[in-house]
Amino acid sequence: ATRTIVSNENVFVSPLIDSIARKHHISYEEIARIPGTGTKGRLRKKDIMQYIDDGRPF
Amino acid sequence: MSKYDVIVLGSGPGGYVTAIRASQLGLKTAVVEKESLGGVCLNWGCIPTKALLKSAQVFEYLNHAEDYGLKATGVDKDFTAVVKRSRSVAEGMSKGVQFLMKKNKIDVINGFGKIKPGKKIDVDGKEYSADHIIIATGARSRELPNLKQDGETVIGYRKAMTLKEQPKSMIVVGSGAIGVEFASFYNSMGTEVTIVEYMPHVVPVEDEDVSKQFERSLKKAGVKVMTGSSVEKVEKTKSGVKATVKTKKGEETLEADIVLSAVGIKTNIENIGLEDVGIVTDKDKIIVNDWYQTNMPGYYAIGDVTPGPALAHVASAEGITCVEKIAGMHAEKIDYSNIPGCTYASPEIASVGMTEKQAKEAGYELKVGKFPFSASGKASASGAKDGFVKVIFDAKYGEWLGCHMIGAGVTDMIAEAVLGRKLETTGHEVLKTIHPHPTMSEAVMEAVADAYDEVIHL
Amino acid sequence: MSKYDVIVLGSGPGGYVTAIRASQLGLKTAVVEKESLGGVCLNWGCIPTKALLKSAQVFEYLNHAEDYGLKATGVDKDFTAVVKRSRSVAEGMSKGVQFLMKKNKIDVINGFGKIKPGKKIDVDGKEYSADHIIIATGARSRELPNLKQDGETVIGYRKAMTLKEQPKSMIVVGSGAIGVEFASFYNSMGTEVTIVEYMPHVVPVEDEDVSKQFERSLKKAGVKVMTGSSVEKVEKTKSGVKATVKTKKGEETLEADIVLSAVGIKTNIENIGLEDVGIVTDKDKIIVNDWYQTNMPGYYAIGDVTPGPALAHVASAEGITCVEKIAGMHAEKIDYSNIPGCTYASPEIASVGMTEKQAKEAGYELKVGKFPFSASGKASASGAKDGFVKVIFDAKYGEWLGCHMIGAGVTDMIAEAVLGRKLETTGHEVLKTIHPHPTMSEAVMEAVADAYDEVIHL
Ligand SMILES: Cc1cc2nc3c(=O)[nH]c(=O)nc-3n(C[C@H](O)[C@H](O)[C@H](O)COP(=O)(O)OP(=O)(O)OC[C@H]3O[C@@H](n4cnc5c(N)ncnc54)[C@H](O)[C@@H]3O)c2cc1C
Ligand SMILES: Cc1cc2nc3c(=O)[nH]c(=O)nc-3n(C[C@H](O)[C@H](O)[C@H](O)COP(=O)(O)OP(=O)(O)OC[C@H]3O[C@@H](n4cnc5c(N)ncnc54)[C@H](O)[C@@H]3O)c2cc1C
Repeated sequence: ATRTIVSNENVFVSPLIDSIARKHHISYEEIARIPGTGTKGRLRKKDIMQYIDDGRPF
Repeated sequence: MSKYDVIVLGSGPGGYVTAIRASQLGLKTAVVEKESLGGVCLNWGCIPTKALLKSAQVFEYLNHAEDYGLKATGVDKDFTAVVKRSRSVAEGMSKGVQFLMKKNKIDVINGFGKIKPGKKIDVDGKEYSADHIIIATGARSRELPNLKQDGETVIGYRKAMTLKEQPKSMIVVGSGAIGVEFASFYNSMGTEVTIVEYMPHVVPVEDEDVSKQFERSLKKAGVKVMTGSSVEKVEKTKSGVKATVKTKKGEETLEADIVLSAVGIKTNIENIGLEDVGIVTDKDKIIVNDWYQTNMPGYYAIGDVTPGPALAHVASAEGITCVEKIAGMHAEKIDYSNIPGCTYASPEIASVGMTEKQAKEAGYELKVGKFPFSASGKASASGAKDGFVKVIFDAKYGEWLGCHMIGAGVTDMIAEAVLGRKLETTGHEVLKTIHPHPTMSEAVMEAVADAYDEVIHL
Repeated sequence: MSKYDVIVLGSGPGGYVTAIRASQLGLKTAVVEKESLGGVCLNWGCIPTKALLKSAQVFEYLNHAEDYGLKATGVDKDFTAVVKRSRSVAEGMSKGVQFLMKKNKIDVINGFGKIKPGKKIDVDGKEYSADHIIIATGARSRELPNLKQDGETVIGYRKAMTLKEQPKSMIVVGSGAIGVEFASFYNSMGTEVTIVEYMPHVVPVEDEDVSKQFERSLKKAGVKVMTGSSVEKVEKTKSGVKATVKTKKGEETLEADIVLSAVGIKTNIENIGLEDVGIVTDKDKIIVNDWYQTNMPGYYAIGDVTPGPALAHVASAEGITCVEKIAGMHAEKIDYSNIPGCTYASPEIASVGMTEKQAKEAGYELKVGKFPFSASGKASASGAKDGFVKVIFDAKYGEWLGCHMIGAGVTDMIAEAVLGRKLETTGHEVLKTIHPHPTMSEAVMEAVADAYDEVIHL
């Protein structure tokens, strides 16, 4: 599936995502750009891992 | 011909919950059931077994009254009364579902339902139609060819919870949740119980530490455990049965009054019209997508009849998800990696997520913590020091990969781990969540602390 | 003169836990204690009372054996043995702390400690110094002027858990956790118990629904409850006491064997050198900041001796936070709005966050949900249908403002709510967290569903 670049307005940073982001030096601004697949578009672990695996495209 | 928005075939915890949620969402709903409302769970599964196990627990207390500074002389069980209590609890629950059906204005159609093309259901000759047909016909006890259930010497779970007389000795084949719950119950009641398990450990889906601890507890309680073994043959004798068991060391013969076969389930997919409609099944299960749609539009399936863990809470959650999607809600897919499993034997077992072995095999580097109840103040005060909480974290990001508990009351404690994992916690938050003292639940916090070398009471 | 990094004054759940954490963090640590290790909690509080209450619970089972299909004749309690068991559990725990002190290489200094200027402590004439002195001297039973404890007819909690003979009748003054736990214990043992509570409801800190349900349960169990009442005067009689109680309707006289005063605590701040050092106290408490520093650098205070809820888990958490900060860790401030409180009476009570009244007063618009255990399958199977789970959400943002539980085993269930709130969940996640069936914990999910009009089993 193609991933559209949208700003994730409902950015919910779970402790786990926070931990992953820190390890990879991903800023909150960058986090906010990752599309979330959780409830109401919230970011889940798999979303940020996918984003990292994709080479942080945006 | 009556027309519904939704017809649910089967009224187990899958079916009746689905029907209630559908009705809440404004859908005109009917449920078809050939037996008592509530399915296996309420009538022959979750509920009546827990009632039996409660009697067993109380019986243990009676037998150990002195440990608590108390006295009781003529302690005995009335097996018939224990069974009767269990049946009356089950009946009460089934009546409760009846009430819920009425309250939610759901039509209950009694009889054997068979789905037909064109989104119709035939119930004993009468036809009903719906926009959405949800199959929730569940499952029954699986029969092995060399362990045919005759209802007398080789029995399944239904018979095992309604025996007229308590057997003096029993062979339980299979040590999954159902097998060990019955083994635990009958052992507490004074039956001589032998468990025969094919796998190298009892409760083989659990973390190995849990399996080992559980086996120790079973043996301490007097249950004979044969792992890596299988029943080859069962013969009737004058007084009961003779079972030929293949063990690692060769063949062994066991004699007992009765054999309980608890080797898994077989889905109810026969004669319900799947072939007529053209619904695809595989390995005894109806194949569905994330929203429980079968390959045929308008036909859905949930619960034991589909792949995934055969558990009541899964059946209910699947049904809710299925109708929320049908109703056009922003439904949420079920995360099958976060389903708790519980065994209500003595001691209880509860777990969620990966076992240590699974996590290692998945390539994670781990932080593992364990806190035994022997170090818990509440457990000491309660005289329930057996067991532990084990937690497994990914060392890299701190993800809570798995939580495994064995001990008194743990089936009510696992929810914390399930919610924590749902909210993508790391160990840190659990550790800094102030757990009340003195409780068994402190063991969760301490186990996490142990994983991070911060444990206090070890 | 021995020099330490940290000296902790008092070895309760505040002090000894602080010492262990300090030692883990590489600090050379000593703890000063004038009595048994473990403080009130292990010796005279949390643990021995829970042991007594466990005996009471088992006694209830013995008395209701028939409800479970069981038989027991000659059911009786051996009051002395019940007390003895409680004492031996407490002693075991205290020994456990001794072991932990050794294991963590913490010096235990026996004696009465008095802090001195220059970060010194005098213990019965010997002086010790440290870079950091942490005061954790705890509290004792509070005495009211008209309810002087003579240890015979008017007693405090220590005496109440070590009585040589079981009183036939008892007046319990105060219905906080301690009061009702003793009331529940003695009532189960067969003592005629009357509770006198000044506030309009028993367990007055709890949500009103919980208080009312608890009062109903107490009365059903045979406890006499006088709310809105206060003991004016207690006179010795030949056989016991005569208490004059002021009620809403006027004065009443009660006769009983004994009076238990459970009207709160008084901190141990006398004669420990606070004035010499110049440490500020207010309303009987040592004043500290978020990191438990007193006004004097190098002097800290934690636990019952400081403001905030007088609970063991709070004392421990404060101590850990205090030394983590001292050790230069990135410590986390305690969120006092997320502290669970538990009462281990029959039925149990557990709660966290705001009551409905508090939430309304704080100006929130609410979504309130409630699920009674009478509708829970597990509760039916266990014969424990009393009680409920109540949840309170902010209607606007969905914040979980409070959770209040009453019923069997709820003290082990509240952790889910505490962790959920810590992780700032909304109701939605709790609702979509698949709780295992059949458990009491399902009631949490169902209560949340009720708040959002999605409840299934009501
Ligand atoms: C002894 C035992 C103990 C268990 N304990 C637990 C436990 O503690 N926790 C847990 O989570 N799970 C437990 N389970 C499993 C649990 O019972 C099942 O997972 C659950 O019942 C599955 O629900 P379901 O709605 O899919 O199907 P079922 O409960 O099997 O319900 C199916 C219903 O459909 C009806 N039906 C089938 N075909 C037709 C037809 N053609 N027409 C009309 N009606 C039809 C059946 O009569 C039945 O009522 C236990 C199972 C057993 C056997
Ligand atoms: C009957 C009862 C039941 C309770 N049940 C619970 C419960 O279930 N859950 C819960 O969370 N809380 C419970 N509590 C409250 C709990 O016991 C206290 O909150 C807790 O013990 C406070 O810990 P602490 O370390 O601050 O003080 P303490 O436990 O009071 O310990 C202080 C220690 O300091 C020592 N000390 C004092 N002064 C000196 C000195 N000058 N020199 C040397 N040593 C000194 C004392 O001897 C004592 O050992 C209960 C209390 C009571 C009375």
